[in-house]
Amino acid sequence: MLNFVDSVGEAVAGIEDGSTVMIGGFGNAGQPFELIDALMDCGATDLTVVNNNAGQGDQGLALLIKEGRVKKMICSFPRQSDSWHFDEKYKAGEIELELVPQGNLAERIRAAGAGIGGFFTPTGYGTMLAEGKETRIIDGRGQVFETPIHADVALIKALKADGKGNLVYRKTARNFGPIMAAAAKHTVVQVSEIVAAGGLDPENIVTPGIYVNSIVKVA
Amino acid sequence: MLNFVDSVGEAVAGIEDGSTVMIGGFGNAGQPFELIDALMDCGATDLTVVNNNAGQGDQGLALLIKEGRVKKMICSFPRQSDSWHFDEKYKAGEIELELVPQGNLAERIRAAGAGIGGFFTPTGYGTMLAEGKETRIIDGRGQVFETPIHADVALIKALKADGKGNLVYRKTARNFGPIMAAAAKHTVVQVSEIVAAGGLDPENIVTPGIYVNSIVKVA
Amino acid sequence: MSPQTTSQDLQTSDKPLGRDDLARMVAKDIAAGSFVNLGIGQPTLVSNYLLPEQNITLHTENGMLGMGPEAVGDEIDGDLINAGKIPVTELPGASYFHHADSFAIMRGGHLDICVLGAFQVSATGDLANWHTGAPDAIPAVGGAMDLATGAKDVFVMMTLLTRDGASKIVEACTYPLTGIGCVTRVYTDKAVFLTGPDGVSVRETFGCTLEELQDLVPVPLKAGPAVGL
Amino acid sequence: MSPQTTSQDLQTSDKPLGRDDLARMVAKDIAAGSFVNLGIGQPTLVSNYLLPEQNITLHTENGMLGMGPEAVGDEIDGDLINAGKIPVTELPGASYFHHADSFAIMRGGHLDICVLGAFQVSATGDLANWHTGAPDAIPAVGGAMDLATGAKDVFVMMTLLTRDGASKIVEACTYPLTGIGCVTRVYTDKAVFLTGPDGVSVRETFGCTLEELQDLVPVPLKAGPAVGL
Repeated sequence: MLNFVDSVGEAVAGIEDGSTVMIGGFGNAGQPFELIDALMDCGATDLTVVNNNAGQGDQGLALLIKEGRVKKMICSFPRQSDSWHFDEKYKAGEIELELVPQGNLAERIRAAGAGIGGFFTPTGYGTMLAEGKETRIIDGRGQVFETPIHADVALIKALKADGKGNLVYRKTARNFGPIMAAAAKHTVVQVSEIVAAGGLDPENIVTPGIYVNSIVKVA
Repeated sequence: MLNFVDSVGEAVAGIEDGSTVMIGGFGNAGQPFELIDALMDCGATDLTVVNNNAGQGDQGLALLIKEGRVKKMICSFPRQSDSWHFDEKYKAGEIELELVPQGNLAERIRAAGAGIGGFFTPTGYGTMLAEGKETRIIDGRGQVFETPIHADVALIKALKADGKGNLVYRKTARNFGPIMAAAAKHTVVQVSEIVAAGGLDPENIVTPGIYVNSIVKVA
Repeated sequence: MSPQTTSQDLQTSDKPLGRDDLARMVAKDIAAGSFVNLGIGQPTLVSNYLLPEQNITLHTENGMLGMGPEAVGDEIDGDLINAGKIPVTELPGASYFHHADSFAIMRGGHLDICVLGAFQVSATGDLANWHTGAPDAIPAVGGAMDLATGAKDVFVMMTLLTRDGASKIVEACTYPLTGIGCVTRVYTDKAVFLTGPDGVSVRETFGCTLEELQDLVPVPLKAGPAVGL
Repeated sequence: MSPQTTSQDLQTSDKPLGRDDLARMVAKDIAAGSFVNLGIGQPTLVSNYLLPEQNITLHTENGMLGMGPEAVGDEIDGDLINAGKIPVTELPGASYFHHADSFAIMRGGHLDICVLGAFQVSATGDLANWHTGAPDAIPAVGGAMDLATGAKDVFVMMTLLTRDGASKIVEACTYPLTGIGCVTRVYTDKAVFLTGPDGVSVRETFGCTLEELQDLVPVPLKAGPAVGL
């Protein structure tokens, strides 16, 4: 059921301790900073967070990690020049890391949304990121069995929503938004603009409203 | 390598006997009639054709089947009120049929384009369409292992192409075009209009030009 | 039968329901805001009885959400058809997508309800609706297995009895299966049944008592929860 | 060494190549009309030497084809970045897509070439470029494994020797692998190597003869096909 809510606080209310939370964005592009700030304020802790990175600088996901609210990161690229909060927690053994090749991360999130029970991919075959995983040779290529990544909640950022919850994005800020929206039980979206149903061209919808639960406009 | 060609004949030249050919369309919507007519004229035979249906009436794919050029159909819904050419060939034992649930057909085509070696899906589990296939229980649900469907050639219909081969479609005629374009080694597209690179909004491209090899404008 | 429900309480109509009355009942039972796929044939009738205030979004598996009524006259557009290949219309807030994305909606469990026709439904909700199994039949499955397996709730609409008077609710399907344990409700001319792992219960009957219904159906029937569920 | 090629023939420069000269060479070797992904670091330099008439389309794995040069001044837009999170520009005919679609392009074998940096490349084309394996290192892989496994051709750009003078072309990688048997060419300051199941051949050398090169590299080197391949 779709709800338009008035504040980011209302949008993230109900996220429980121990939840798996997907957070959109690649670096800062598409990162829903306001929703993350609201998640910080709402107090939920012991979170498993799925994001390509593990936070940059002193804002957004990085702060959530700094404050010890993240039990585990599932990501492809935690180490960056400004990922100091993650680095510190990781070196102190205070955060768990599941490192996933970026394409496997994307495909596993997509699989969750699409009802796929698991898939074989050549990516990672023969590497330490496939250790302990089932493998088989298909058409002469070694392949690794990867499983879907589901989430309780997705927090994403889009450009516009219409009255039916359909979304469009902006440039490379699109990144993980569409697949996370489909993979989470409950999807919360921050947008810059809300238009009436019919205000977006049906040919250009990127995320159909069926994947969206809460929408909040952020100035 | 992308080519803009002047005729549908040129567009399908080089399709060899014994090829696997994906043909876009769901019923008549999105069916590339002119390319199919050209395929008829070019003489290629012994084809395996992938399409949701097995031809309607006395045109397009139905005629290709009537003329005995199709050795095997891979489809989800061959039986229709006006699929008389397929019906006759099938009852005479003159055409092979691989019947695939429609979602498995779409996902297997998508898997080919996305480099997935195979996947598990609940669709078809416990039914005769899963007989002989590998199964496993994942998260308490029976699932069937399905493999990608690759093709030598895809023949599809889009609304417009730009100078880089990017495509947009029209309404439900979009159907199988985008996934077939990605699954075939060589993708041939008929369009109603060709515009310069930059003439389509980058946010609204449905099929990026990387998946397209030959484009022909059909009046 | 639960203590608070009598067979008489279950009878909500003094005669069997016609197809339109049944479609109206299904439409009324769909929760506001639901995303729904209506199968080809009898289930399509349901769309005639959905009310604007229900804010139901219809999905068609050939690549659209926000499908409107059948197109008439100048509205007819060969590029805008439903899964039955009938020209339809587009409502404000519609969206188009390709086939893999469309079936991801179905297979990923995002549709609240699909309504399908059936040859047979078993006591535990197995569905048979795609193939008679006759040796000379040309099989065709379309999206039936994806819908049966993927939707959160699978409603079936059918007559209770075949033309030969055999019950279509059966102990175990004799026709080839579409999906296992997937059907949650069966709307028929004579009763509404709830199916699941614990067997079949009857929500309400039309023109017959539970006892009379039991005489027609070869699986044990329980009186179901109070009408309205 | 094949009869028609002498060690001297292979030497196409009398001194080692700098990073820009190497980038220019890689750019020249990319066939017209190719779709290419340039990895972070040294490979990014290649974009400076691609000619408009080559009609190369650059892919960035965060969701774009048709990426233009780095953005400057007013062009800078936080929503338009490359895989290295650097603001970039958009060329006419660009397209945007989500991450799963972007990686489907890579993983489905649709990119003609990706150019990557490396710690080590083995004689048979195994690649190690994502992790030093040091116990205190924070591992980060990004799209390296997808690119290594998915692109039709994987070119590596690197210095031949480590700061300690060890060859980065090795019999078997000691660093954790990125992909197996995936590298087809290695561009270094001292030579261009072709790698594959049959071992390593040398296309050309810079500032050294094949014999001098062999002294530096602990795997058997063959004179490769004539320059230009």
